[in-house]
Amino acid sequence: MALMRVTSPHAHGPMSTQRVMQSVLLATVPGIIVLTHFFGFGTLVNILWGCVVALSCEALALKLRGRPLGFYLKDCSALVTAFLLCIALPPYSPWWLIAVGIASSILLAKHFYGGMGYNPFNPAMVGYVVLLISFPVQMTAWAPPRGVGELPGLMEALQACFVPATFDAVTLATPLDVMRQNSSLLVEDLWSQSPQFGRWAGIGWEWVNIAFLAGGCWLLYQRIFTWHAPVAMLASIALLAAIFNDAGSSASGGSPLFHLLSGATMFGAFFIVTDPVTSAVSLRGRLVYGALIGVLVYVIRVRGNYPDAVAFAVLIMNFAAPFIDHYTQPRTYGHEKSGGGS
Amino acid sequence: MLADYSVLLIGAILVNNFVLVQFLGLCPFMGVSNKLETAMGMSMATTFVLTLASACSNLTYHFLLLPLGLGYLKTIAFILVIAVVVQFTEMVVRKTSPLLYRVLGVYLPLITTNCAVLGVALLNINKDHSFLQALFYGFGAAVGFSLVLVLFAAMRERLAVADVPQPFKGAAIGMITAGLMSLGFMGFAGLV
Amino acid sequence: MASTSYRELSLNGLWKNNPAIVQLLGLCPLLAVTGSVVNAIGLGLATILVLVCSNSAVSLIRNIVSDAVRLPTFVMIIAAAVTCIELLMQAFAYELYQILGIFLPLITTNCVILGRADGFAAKNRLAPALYDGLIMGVGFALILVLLGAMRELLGTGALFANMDLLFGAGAASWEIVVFTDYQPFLLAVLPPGAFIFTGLIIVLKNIIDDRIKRYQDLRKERPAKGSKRVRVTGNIS
Amino acid sequence: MVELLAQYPLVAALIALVGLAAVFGALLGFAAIRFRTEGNPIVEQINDILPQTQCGQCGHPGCKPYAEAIAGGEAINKCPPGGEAGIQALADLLDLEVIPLDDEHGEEDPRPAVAFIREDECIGCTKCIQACPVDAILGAAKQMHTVIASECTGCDLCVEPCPVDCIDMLREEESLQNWHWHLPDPVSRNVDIIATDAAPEATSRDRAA
Amino acid sequence: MRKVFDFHGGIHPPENKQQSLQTPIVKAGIPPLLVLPLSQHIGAPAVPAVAPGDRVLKGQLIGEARGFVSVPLHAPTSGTIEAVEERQIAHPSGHRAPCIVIRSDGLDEWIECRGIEDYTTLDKSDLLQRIRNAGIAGMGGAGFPSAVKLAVQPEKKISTLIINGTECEPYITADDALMRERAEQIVSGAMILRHLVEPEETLLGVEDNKPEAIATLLTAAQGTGLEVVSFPTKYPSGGEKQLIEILTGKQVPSGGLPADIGVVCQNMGSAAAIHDAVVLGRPLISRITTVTGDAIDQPQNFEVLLGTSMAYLLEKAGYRAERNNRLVMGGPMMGFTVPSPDVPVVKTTNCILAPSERELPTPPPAQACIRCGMCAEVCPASLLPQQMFWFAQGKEFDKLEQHNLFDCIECGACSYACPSNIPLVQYYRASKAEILQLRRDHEKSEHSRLRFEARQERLEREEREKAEKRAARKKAAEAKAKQGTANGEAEEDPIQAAIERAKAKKAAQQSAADAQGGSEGEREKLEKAVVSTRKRLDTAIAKLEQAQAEGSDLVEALQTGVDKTRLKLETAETALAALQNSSDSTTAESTSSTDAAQLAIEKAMAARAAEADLSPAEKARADLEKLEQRLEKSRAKLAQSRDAGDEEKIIEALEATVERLAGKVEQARQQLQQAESA
Amino acid sequence: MLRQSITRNSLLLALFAVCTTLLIVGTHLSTKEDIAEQIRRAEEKALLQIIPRDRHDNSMLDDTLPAGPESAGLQLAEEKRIYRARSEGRIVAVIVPAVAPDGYSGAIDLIVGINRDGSVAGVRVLTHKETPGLGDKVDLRKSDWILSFSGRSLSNPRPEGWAVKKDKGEFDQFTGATITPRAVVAAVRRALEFGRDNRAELFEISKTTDGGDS
Ligand SMILES: Cc1cc2nc3c(=O)[nH]c(=O)nc-3n(C[C@H](O)[C@H](O)[C@H](O)COP(=O)(O)O)c2cc1C
Ligand SMILES: Cc1cc2nc3c(=O)[nH]c(=O)nc-3n(C[C@H](O)[C@H](O)[C@H](O)COP(=O)(O)O)c2cc1C
Ligand SMILES: Cc1cc2nc3c(=O)[nH]c(=O)nc-3n(C[C@H](O)[C@H](O)[C@H](O)COP(=O)(O)O)c2cc1C
Ligand SMILES: Cc1cc2nc3c(=O)[nH]c(=O)nc-3n(C[C@H](O)[C@H](O)[C@H](O)CO)c2cc1C
Ligand code: SF4
Ligand code: SF4
Ligand code: SF4
Ligand code: SF4
Ligand code: FES
Repeated sequence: MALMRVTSPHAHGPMSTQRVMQSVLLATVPGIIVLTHFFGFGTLVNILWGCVVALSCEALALKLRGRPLGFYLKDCSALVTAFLLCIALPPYSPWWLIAVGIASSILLAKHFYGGMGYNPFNPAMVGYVVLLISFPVQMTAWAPPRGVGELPGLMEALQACFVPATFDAVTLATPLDVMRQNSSLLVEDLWSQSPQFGRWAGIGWEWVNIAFLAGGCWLLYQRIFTWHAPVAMLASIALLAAIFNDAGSSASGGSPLFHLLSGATMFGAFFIVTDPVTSAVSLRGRLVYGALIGVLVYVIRVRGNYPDAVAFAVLIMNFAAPFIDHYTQPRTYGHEKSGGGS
Repeated sequence: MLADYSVLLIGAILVNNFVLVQFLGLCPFMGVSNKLETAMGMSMATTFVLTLASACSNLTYHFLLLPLGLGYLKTIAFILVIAVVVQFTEMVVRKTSPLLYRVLGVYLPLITTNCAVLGVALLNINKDHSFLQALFYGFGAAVGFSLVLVLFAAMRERLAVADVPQPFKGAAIGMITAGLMSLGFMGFAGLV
Repeated sequence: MASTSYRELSLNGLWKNNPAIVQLLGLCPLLAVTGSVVNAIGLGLATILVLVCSNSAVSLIRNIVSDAVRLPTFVMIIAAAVTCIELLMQAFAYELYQILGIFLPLITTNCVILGRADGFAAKNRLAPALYDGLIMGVGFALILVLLGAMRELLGTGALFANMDLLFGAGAASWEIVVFTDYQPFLLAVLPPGAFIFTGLIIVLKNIIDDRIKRYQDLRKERPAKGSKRVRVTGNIS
Repeated sequence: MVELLAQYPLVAALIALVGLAAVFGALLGFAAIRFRTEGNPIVEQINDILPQTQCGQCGHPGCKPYAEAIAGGEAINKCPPGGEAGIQALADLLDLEVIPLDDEHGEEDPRPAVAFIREDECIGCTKCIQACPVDAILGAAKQMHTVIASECTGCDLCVEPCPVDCIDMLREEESLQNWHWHLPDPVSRNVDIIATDAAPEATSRDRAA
Repeated sequence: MRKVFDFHGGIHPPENKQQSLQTPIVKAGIPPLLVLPLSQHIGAPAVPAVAPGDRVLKGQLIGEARGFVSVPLHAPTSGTIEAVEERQIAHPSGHRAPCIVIRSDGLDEWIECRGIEDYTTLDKSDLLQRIRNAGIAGMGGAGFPSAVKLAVQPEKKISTLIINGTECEPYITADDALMRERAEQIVSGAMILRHLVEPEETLLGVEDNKPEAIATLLTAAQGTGLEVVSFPTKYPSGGEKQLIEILTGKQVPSGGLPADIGVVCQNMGSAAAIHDAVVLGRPLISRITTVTGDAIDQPQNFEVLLGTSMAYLLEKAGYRAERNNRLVMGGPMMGFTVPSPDVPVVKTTNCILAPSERELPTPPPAQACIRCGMCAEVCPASLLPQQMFWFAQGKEFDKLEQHNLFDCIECGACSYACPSNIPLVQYYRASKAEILQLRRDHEKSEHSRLRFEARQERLEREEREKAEKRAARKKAAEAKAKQGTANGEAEEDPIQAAIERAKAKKAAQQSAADAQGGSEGEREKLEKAVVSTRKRLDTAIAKLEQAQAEGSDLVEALQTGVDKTRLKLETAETALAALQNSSDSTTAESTSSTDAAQLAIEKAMAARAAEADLSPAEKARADLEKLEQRLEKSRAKLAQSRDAGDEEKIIEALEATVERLAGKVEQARQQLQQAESA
Repeated sequence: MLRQSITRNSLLLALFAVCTTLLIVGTHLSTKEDIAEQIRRAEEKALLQIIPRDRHDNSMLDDTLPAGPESAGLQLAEEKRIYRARSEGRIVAVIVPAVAPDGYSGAIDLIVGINRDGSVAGVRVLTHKETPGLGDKVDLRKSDWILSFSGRSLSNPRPEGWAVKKDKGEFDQFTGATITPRAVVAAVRRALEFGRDNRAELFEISKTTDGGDS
């Protein structure tokens, strides 16, 4: 056997991109289980169908670009995108909604830019926002959680997805929606008036968030990402909520706990904001990036039109990430001060 | 009072961002965003000229055209005012600070055909802004323009080394990126 | 420049050097008013008119103006043309005038117009200048209409709605509903859609160009490499 | 006064616009004289990027003239010795898009060349001296000529005029002294997976080089 | 316990050190042949001080240092110099380099060495000179001449002397073994170093994964004032800059030297070698080298004579070539692969790693960077490797420098951590080299610009002067015309000579070209030659006519040129025709369409007929002989002009000729071989 | 030289200014009437949709009453006008501006036509910022939901019925959007109440001559 001639280093660590992606997939499992428990099989069906579409889109794009399919498909990044987008979609979404969303994610946001690693915007969130502004009716139709409404069964979930015309969705405003719409009530009244509120936030929502928090912590432990971005985001949301919360009227936007445990906060903090490709790269940059996302989330939730602002906040900050990178270069060994920027 | 002005500012910078939502000043936005450095220069130059032109055109309208009943001459009058402001700025900068001129000089002439400048002047009239409001609105518009221009330039620098498919390279992916940015900016709807 | 053929001019304006998708000029109206075909046609026509007028005028006066006042003069001519058209539109198509809003006066700063005035009309005789204005305007308007059609179709499922705004009451029935029972894809008519679809049109053009180029490469042989060399040191005797 | 004017729209408009225009024109005329700029500093910056091989492949007699032409709007892809890197640098400087090298003007040769005169064949006609743009050839009439390797830009302008064809362009060979690592190669041309240096072709190329 | 600091980043690869620590250091013995590269370190190569055939003793100087940053070379054992020639050396490029080859006589006969008992009595510069003369180059990595590093400028007060015993790379245990077994030597060497640089403190830094070594060092260092410091294991804490940060908390300024912050750092091995050099008077002729990896049966540490071939060592340790996928000199993180086991051990060879495929698998294809930041997390220089990678891919050199590419120590931690398997370090190495090349190019282009401008100016001036002169001459001519005298020309001879010379030369070349024919490629070449020569002939004739018309004084030269070109054309055509004829007569007929060619074919046919009965091998041999003659001649010429002390340019040019001819000879030789084997 | 340049350039520019001004003023003068007419017509258009020409014979634009923030129930933020439609001098209907401040994304500007008998002549949304695809269906261009008010009055349906179906009222809501229609319904009801409360002023009904039309 001829001796190989390669550059150092010759040893390689245990990490691989595929493993990173698989870990992320694994870490969503607790969240998905809790979602399924509270909202029925809708999300599961979403995810299954989403994965099929995602892999097809990815394969199509690769084919068109003349790339080897196997090599790229096995990195699992399309699956991650599909999982994350489908978790964010309302359960019992019709199949075409999911297909359009995934196509926007994989084709528009990812492969137009050259595929994995090159996309400046978070594909899942692009898909989500495209759907949200294009099909607001379907996108605001959240099912009521277990204990508030009836849960459809698995067959009904499949029916909702693939023959949507025959499915009569029961929908209910999400707690964030309710909070957003009512600015004249006392928070306590709101709580007692609306069935969807639970102990700290919405029924079901609080547990979903806690499950995603757990998954995220596991990823942190696995060193898939660093704590900087998620912690900065959660901290800034909590801080703003604490400052503006006067414990009285719902106009003040709800308590820190309410914000931390509703909507997509935890899911966003640990699975979306941490998307390495589209976030800032340096640690300092990630702090800034996460914190600004937190600020935007809070501001848009409380003052804007969109009750759950994570997707928009993430897109806006994706946009700013290269700029942040430019100014948050770490101080290199042996340099006086950070050498960033010009 | 103060709140009014800050609403005006935030409205112009984020919610109704001139570039991404109102579609004004797109040519320089696409044309001068290949490098962060040049984008910075363009931003500074535009901010200065836009604010000044907004105020000056407002004065011209209210103290020259309106009293004379010449509202319909606003387009041509404003374009003259803008050209004068640009030229004047260039002269002043060149005279007083050669250093600044080196940074801004090349961008100043480009601003005359930036429709954001004329757009601001016209919008001021549509919205019946007072002089102060016009000043703030112009400044807000300029900051909004600068913000997205600079962020966009930083992003394009990154795109330049991305593996973008051949037909998408250059302007096409720039446009699509601007579209996705505008998608994000839709999130600001309703803030003010 | 005088030798530029009309064929060349047409090709340039319509395709090779299309103001909207190649030179990327006049983007603001392109994106802003293409929510529907009728808006696009309205602004397209206005732009063509202004281009023709300004190019002709500039070509006529090209020998009179000095360099120092060249640009201001051109700008004034353009602004005058725009104002006139604005007034006419106000008088005869008021609703469209309202829909186009500030983008009508903003034709003044449409870089295409100043660009053609300065780059072409100022150097050419009346006829080519006029033709250039026309063809550039048409090239621009075609893209406007194409984009308008794409966005209207995807965003509403129909085409040519509200044509009466421009062509009188008789045109109200021109609307073609392409998809009945269509779930409107709102992205297309919202601002992000404008950018994305413009990007896609550019992509389309790139792909077609690429095809054409490959086809041409097959047919004609390349000029010899290094054929354009000159001797730095002059002729050696 | 104002009211009066407002009665006569034509007069009012004329006064307003002509007034504006006159002021404007005066300002511009003033500026035209007062702030006339001489020279074009960008030419120097462009010239600084050009490789100064002075080979004329761009179609201009030397790099400086090409620099002037670029400043005047000529395409930036005509200098083969500068190659892709040169075009990139020019595009950066001028904020233009990077375009591929126009191969009508020649191809980029990554390895620099140096002219070498086979001296026993040289008849001393001095043609090459006249041809050399940087005076890198030594010799007097009817004597053997030689190239100062360190001064030679590799433009190969001297090769053609030589009547006895005794000038060779020698490519610099890779050696221990000038060897360095290359960027990893794509594994194969038709699929661009990002490269690893373990690709068989890459290694064989390294060995061959 | 002394406070130790931490540095940013770092990784914990599996250590794999115990394998080679099972046995004590073994003497590798004397191999029959020793190959000593003249360049073993950064800095100028040594100059051979011996000639083939000389007998040398162990420790005898065989290569002299040339320049300040250079070290001498000594014979590792006694024997005879077999050659001074290019050999394969341990270098990532796989290029060959000049080496001194010694055939050992097995006697291992020492030259007389004189150590000094009390070095404190010695002048410091003497002491340094001794270290320099002993040929000591740093044994920890770069192989920087120790004496240079120790010759600290007086204005830089050294506060800390660090002896680097970190050995943070996996697998390597050379320093560990040295510390376990020869702690006294190290301590003694460290004391010499301390005496030399007079620091406030002297620290022996060792990672805490070598408890035994620490213990022995502690005992040895007792009462000497040397401080043994252990610190947590982490790669690359052995990097000079990192170690300095660990031990002192200070950072070496970017672009600066450790001495700038009052630190000098030497490797343990270097310290031991300095002890040998000063106390025993022995030059650096051997070192400890770890031989390890899965393809080795008995991994262990050897004390090796420099110049020993790796194959010899591997053999000693039980090498399983079939299991081995690559051979690394150095560790798995920083080491480089060598092209074959036949390269020699040098002063910096601390390890020979022969891993199996399972142990260090072939790197899989790289995936796209996902900006995960794992590389940045582990980078000891706090760089942003992913950004640098993007810029390196895009060849954005300005940005690379802005991102401090040149502060990268190429430790490989980033590549190790990268989940996408991107060979990051290679990108940095290539980019660094390219940036340096660009800088040089730019300097050169500046220079060319100045020369070009100067020339333009000169030409203009000359033009002016000429114009003036012409005016003057006109006047003079008018005056002369009255006198009515004429001049004959006389200067014919030199050109004539040149023509003769060239003709002879051409003939020789011609025959060579003839003989080379045969292959398809050759034919193409010939065809091209014919076309181009014909073109040249045309232009030459045109030029000649022009010159004649103008009455230029170059007519004669041009005439010879035309003649020569015509001759060339003829010969080329002949050759081509012959070739075509011999290889494929049908094509020959169809292709040779022009009259001239037709004519030439006929002419050449005869010549060919004569040659045709020569076998290819014979032809090749004849060819080779001719070439060898030519080579001989130009060698002679070169020597002659060297003796004559000709201008350097000319010598260079001649050298190039010789080289070229040598190449050709080589080629011809190969052809001959081929022909013979065929 | 300096002076010459200045005068020459300014003269030239002035010349062009004169020419262009002439052109513009010419166009302006010749289109002036048309434009004024167009503007009026455009302003009238919305009004005419509610109260078509055949129901009245006056110019509604010229027959107005002021309304503003002080007008109870209309919730106006600024000064607006109430238009009156007369047939043979008698006011047959009024068009009242109203604002629904509690739309999903801010205030919705409406005009509500009220017939003399207190029933709704028609409602139109002038401006709104509701979410496209959801709340924007109050716009006649998107759906004709807004026409469902025509003919209703405070007694038809009964006061409990003046709400969206979800709140057990009679008016449809849109799928996925309740807030917008809720706000519009409330605003229309308030406008009707305003019309009832100010009937006298709006319809110029003096207490005494309150004749046969009640
Ligand atoms: C080009 C070069 C020049 C150096 N010059 C000096 C010097 O003048 N003085 C000095 O003490 N060390 C000098 N050094 C040595 C370095 O500081 C360092 O000790 C040496 O490179 C070994 O470090 P390493 O094995 O970590 O790479 C030089 C090194 C290099 C590569
Ligand atoms: C990444 C890296 C790791 C290194 N590891 C060690 C080491 O473990 N032991 C060591 O002695 N030198 C190591 N070096 C070399 C040192 O930086 C430094 O050159 C050496 O200690 C200087 O001593 P010398 O001049 O005696 O070789 C390493 C260098 C680098 C860049
Ligand atoms: C992005 C977004 C936009 C919305 N836009 C509107 C809107 O324009 N009008 C509206 O009435 N409700 C809007 N909603 C409110 C929700 O759809 C809310 O749940 C709904 O009004 C409740 O109605 P339902 O009871 O019919 O489900 C929006 C919600 C979201 C998340
Ligand atoms: C921690 C982590 C978070 C991720 N988050 C996202 C995400 O929010 N959206 C997404 O499309 N992909 C996500 N991915 C997957 C991957 O980065 C994504 O497909 C790339 O953006 C595609 O280029 C994530 C991957 C990791 C490792
Ligand atoms: S082609 Fe030759 S002459 Fe022209 S710019 Fe390049 S190096 Fe200079
Ligand atoms: S041109 Fe050729 S023959 Fe003449 S001097 Fe130069 S090398 Fe010698
Ligand atoms: S470790 Fe590899 S994949 Fe991750 S950021 Fe660094 S280079 Fe990119
Ligand atoms: S090789 Fe360079 S960039 Fe990579 S970790 Fe080491 S110092 Fe950092
Ligand atoms: S059209 Fe060019 S800037 Fe708007």
